[in-house]
Amino acid sequence: MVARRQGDAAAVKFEIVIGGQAASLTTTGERFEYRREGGPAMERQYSAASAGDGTLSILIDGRSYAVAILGAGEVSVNGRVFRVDVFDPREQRGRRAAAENSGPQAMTAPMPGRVIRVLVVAGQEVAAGEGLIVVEAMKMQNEMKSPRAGRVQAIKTAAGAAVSAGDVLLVIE
Amino acid sequence: MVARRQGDAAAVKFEIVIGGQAASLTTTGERFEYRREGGPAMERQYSAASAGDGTLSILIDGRSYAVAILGAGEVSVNGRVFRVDVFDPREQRGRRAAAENSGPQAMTAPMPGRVIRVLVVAGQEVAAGEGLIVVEAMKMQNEMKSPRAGRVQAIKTAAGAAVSAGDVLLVIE
Amino acid sequence: MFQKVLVANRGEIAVRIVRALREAGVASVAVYSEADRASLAVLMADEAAYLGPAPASESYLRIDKIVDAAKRHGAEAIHPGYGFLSENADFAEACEAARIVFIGPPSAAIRQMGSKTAARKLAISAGAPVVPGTESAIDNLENAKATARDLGYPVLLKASAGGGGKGMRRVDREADLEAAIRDASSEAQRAFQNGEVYLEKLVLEPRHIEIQVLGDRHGHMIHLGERECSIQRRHQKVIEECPSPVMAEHPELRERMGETALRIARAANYSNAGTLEFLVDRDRNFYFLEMNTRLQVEHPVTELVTGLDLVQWQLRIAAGEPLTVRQEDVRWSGSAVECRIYAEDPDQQFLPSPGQIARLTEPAGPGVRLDSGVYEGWTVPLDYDPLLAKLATWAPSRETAIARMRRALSECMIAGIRTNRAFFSEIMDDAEFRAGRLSTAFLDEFFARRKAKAPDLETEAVAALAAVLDQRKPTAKSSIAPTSQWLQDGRETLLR
Amino acid sequence: MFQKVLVANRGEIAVRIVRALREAGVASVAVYSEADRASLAVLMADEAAYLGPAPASESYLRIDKIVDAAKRHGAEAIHPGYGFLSENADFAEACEAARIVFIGPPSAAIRQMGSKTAARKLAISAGAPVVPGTESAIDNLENAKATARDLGYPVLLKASAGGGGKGMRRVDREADLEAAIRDASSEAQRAFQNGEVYLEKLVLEPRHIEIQVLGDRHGHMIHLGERECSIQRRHQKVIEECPSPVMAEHPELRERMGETALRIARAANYSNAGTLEFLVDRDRNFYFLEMNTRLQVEHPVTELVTGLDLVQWQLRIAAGEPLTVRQEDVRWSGSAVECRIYAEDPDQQFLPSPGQIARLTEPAGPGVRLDSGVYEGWTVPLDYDPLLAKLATWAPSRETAIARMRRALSECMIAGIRTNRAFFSEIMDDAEFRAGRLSTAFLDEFFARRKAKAPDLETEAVAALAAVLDQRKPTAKSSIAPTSQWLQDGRETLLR
Repeated sequence: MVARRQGDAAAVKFEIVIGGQAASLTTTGERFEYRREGGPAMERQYSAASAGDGTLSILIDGRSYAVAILGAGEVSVNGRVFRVDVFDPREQRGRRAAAENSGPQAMTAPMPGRVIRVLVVAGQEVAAGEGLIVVEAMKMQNEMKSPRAGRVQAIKTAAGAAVSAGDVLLVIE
Repeated sequence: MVARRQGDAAAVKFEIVIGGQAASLTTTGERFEYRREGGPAMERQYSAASAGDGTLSILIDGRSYAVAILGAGEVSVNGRVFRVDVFDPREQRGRRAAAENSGPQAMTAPMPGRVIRVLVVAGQEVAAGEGLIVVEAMKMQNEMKSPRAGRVQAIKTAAGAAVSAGDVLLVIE
Repeated sequence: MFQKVLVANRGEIAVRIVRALREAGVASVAVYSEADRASLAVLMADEAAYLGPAPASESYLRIDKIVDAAKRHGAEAIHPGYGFLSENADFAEACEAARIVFIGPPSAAIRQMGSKTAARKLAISAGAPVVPGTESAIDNLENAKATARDLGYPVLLKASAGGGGKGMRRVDREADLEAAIRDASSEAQRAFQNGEVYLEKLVLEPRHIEIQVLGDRHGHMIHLGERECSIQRRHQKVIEECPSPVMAEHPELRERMGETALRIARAANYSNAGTLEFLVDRDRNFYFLEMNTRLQVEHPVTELVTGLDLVQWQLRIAAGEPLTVRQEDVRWSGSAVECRIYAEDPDQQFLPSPGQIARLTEPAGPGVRLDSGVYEGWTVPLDYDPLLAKLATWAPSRETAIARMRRALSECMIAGIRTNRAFFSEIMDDAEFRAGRLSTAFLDEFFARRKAKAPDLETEAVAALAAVLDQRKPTAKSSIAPTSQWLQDGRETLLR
Repeated sequence: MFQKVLVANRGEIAVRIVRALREAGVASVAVYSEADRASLAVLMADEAAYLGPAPASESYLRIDKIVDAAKRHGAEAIHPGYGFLSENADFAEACEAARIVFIGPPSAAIRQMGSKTAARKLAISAGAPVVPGTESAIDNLENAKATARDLGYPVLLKASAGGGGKGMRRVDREADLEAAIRDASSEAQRAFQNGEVYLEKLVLEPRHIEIQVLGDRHGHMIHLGERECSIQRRHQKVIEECPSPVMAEHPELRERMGETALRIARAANYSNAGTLEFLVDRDRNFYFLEMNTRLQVEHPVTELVTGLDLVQWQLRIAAGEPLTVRQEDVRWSGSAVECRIYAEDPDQQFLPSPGQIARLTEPAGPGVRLDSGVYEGWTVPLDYDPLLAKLATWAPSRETAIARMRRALSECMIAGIRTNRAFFSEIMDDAEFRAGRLSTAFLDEFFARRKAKAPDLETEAVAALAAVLDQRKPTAKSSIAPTSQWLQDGRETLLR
């Protein structure tokens, strides 16, 4: 415990995007200060204990929070799931990128599956909401639509291909 | 699968002590031959697949075995627990040691707990079954007794000490 | 009783049946595709037989391979579970031909009930009320228009070989009829290799209530009451209950529907376990829809309330034993609710979410029953439907069963893939659900009134803190980019 | 109902109560010692309060700290669970003094039943049969010898403040009496800080059967029937059932024992949940032993068979609500069995086996109820009793409940520490157990006739193969050297 306090004694500030909202968290020993961008600061004393692989028990003023680290930037607190991206103070760029979105846009597969059909060709102009690619998984077909008007810069997959979640399927510019 | 077969293709023989019994197992690709010391050989084709951390599904002629590696040389097969020590062909010594037991004998704590009383002193002659040390855990006191007549060569613990399973508490010669 | 039985299915229902066989002292043979080599069913069964590659068409739908596996392993009977070949009369006949007992109804009953139009005719002949409509498939547009006019719009197009809402279309005006028939027919063709569709009057905001029947091979049949299955998403059941809230207020309805169900089942010379589906309108008129000639996914709520083990009775009945339970012995005690835990993402229009289960915490404790087909470390294949587990709770009253479900859901944690767990917690808190005001329109209305509760600031802060404390840890593989830029329309997800 | 309740306990029972509070919509406050900072109860509760260092004397037995925590957290009531302070009248009074509701009987009833001799006197005054013996503590040897002679050997020495068999001795001849009194008294002194012992006639091969009672604060009390608790090791219950096999054959016995239990409880002005323990001899004569003025470890079997939630009723009764269940409403349906999963090694005279649970697979599915206080990765402390979880099964008949327990045990896997799981599988297969021929001598006789079944060669070969395939993996920490050279005598394990 003592060692831990010493280890964390210096105040460290983290920039965060939580559920799409920018926020910041500053930890000092077993205290932390949390602030939503533009919001008031909340300061708390806490105690954290490991409760098995990827699970934490966090106590704040006697209130008990069971925390599960779900991976891929997801955290569950008392059964409620949050998407949290933590950025090192240094790399502000990363954070803004997560907040905004502009320029050529990579269309990633939202789920693992198989590409059933590609509905556009490279160079084609597409309208917002226009169908681009059909991916199938678990007996369910899903049509991926364009988030905005633009032009298909490149197609990175083909009908019949197996894809993982996050694979870039095509790029809109 | 193919890679796996190649990896195991050469026959490798392992000396084993299972439930105190000496045996040997020879694996060649996805075949194995098992033989209890002095017993007949049993040869089988098998298929093994990982079923999560420390768990295996092994199929032999369509018979399904759910195997859990419990750690500390313990293996559970369809809910039945076996103690298995595997020895590299080279270190025959280790195996014999596990099979026999002679010479000075280290008395290890059979459970984690606290030493309540030490009933003997170094140099003292003890009879087989004579009480040596009392360890307590989970509201239960347990008196450790001497496996054979002999002399207490050394005492490695003291009343009040916390011990882990396997800690050497004293040596009988 | 049998010595050995093969389970011709996968996932949670294969596990359910393997458990029943173990309890009955019968050896079990699981089957598996390449994707299921290390499935929970394979781990738990006494024996396991390989069928083929992952696609169901090459494994779980291959009658020849399954019958062959049963012969090879010396299984005297086959339990088909639900889905796959469970309602395939050819499969039942192939078993009979191979002198293997098919644990289900006679193949003739399967065949008759397999065609919705034939089932309608049978129900009518048995004096059961059906939704007004045609008994026969649409042959030409003009007749269809005439029929629709007689029924009065809105009408519903349904696939004769249908199920799961595929080939189903609501039509509000004659102008839309032709296109709807074309779409429905082609969808039905894709789904069932049979494009036949027919017309029904659309019953507005009905409850979907089904009656469980159980009959032996000696002419004795009983009903085990109803299951309320109104909560559906795209015609897929999501939450089921027993008893139905409407029965609590109107117990005589259970008697009337039970009697009707038995009349229809007897007319089909039915035996073993079966379920008759009905629509119930606001005035508690009920209309026979179709019969499922197999064990239902949602059978646990009936087991929890009646104390009868449906799978055990399926085995005994198939072994020729008499059903020793009389109608008057059946008691409905307390209340049970079931949630179907799917590998899907409620925050992204319920997109499928296959992949590896990085961590799993299962709920337990009083009144909780979990029927799961997965384990920690298991990779959920993308080749099959997304049902991971069924979580059911029982309590003396519906209110406490719901409270217990909320509690159980709060204990359930699945990491690595997305599931609809949290979505169920929202429904358990919904005033309309708690009041038992249910209809097949429930979920659409729920989505409309649903507003995500904002987390209190401290909980959010703890999430941020935990993420910071965890920085070092690696992240799971198969999860979905949060700020995924796709625009999706839930209603579009099943392509037309 | 209360807004917030503190749970003054740990392990599985604390989890059980936290679950009940969540279902009741009541906020829960867990308490913890240093060893329990990350316990399952702390994880699941809404709030948690630190008590002190690991030893119970500095944490879970500290009345002052617990009452203080309840005040600090604004809890209106305290549930004591079982063990620790649950039967401590001073604790109940301290709660009353602090205007905190003690969820249990009035302190006066606790005090009266806390002394076995006082309880005997009360039972006799209520016209209940008791085991022949002295009502008062032994003051001198000569009187003791005279009493023993009157009773006739063998006799039993018991501690007035006793429990769990501590301070208990069987005496077969007068020559052994003096030494036995000395041993029993000093053991009682160590265990209860009270050396008083008394004499009873020893009932040979009795069944240990207890009756559950439940009463509100308005004078209404009912009994919920019996629990068969004959299977004990060193006076610690290991397996419990409801109904008792003897009741199945002789239903009138339940009525008679229930009536007697109610007479005694009423004589003590009892309220809330309580249990009256009886010995039943071969001729089905029953003798009152003692009353446990708290929730029993084994309460789940009663809940499974009656459908009543004892903890929920404890809460309602403590909140002053009337018990709305009439005696004639109580139905006993089906059969339930419970196994107590302990962290102990059946292959080494049941030595305790604390340490980290490296991996955990919990049984589930139909008819299975698991009340656990542990999770994968949890380190079982060596400071408290070794109960990890209670595994209970329900089925329509005792035979099927036992078959279901065998199935559930086969699914249960705990790695890193030793447990008695496999031992239970052996008992479930035991012909005497299956026949329901039970007595408190059951386990001794079982150990005598027990012969380990040799594994078939292929299973053994698979174990060898798996160990070879696993060679690379690390080994768990807290497990026990296999060829441990200690000679141990089970009966000696509790030192005298």
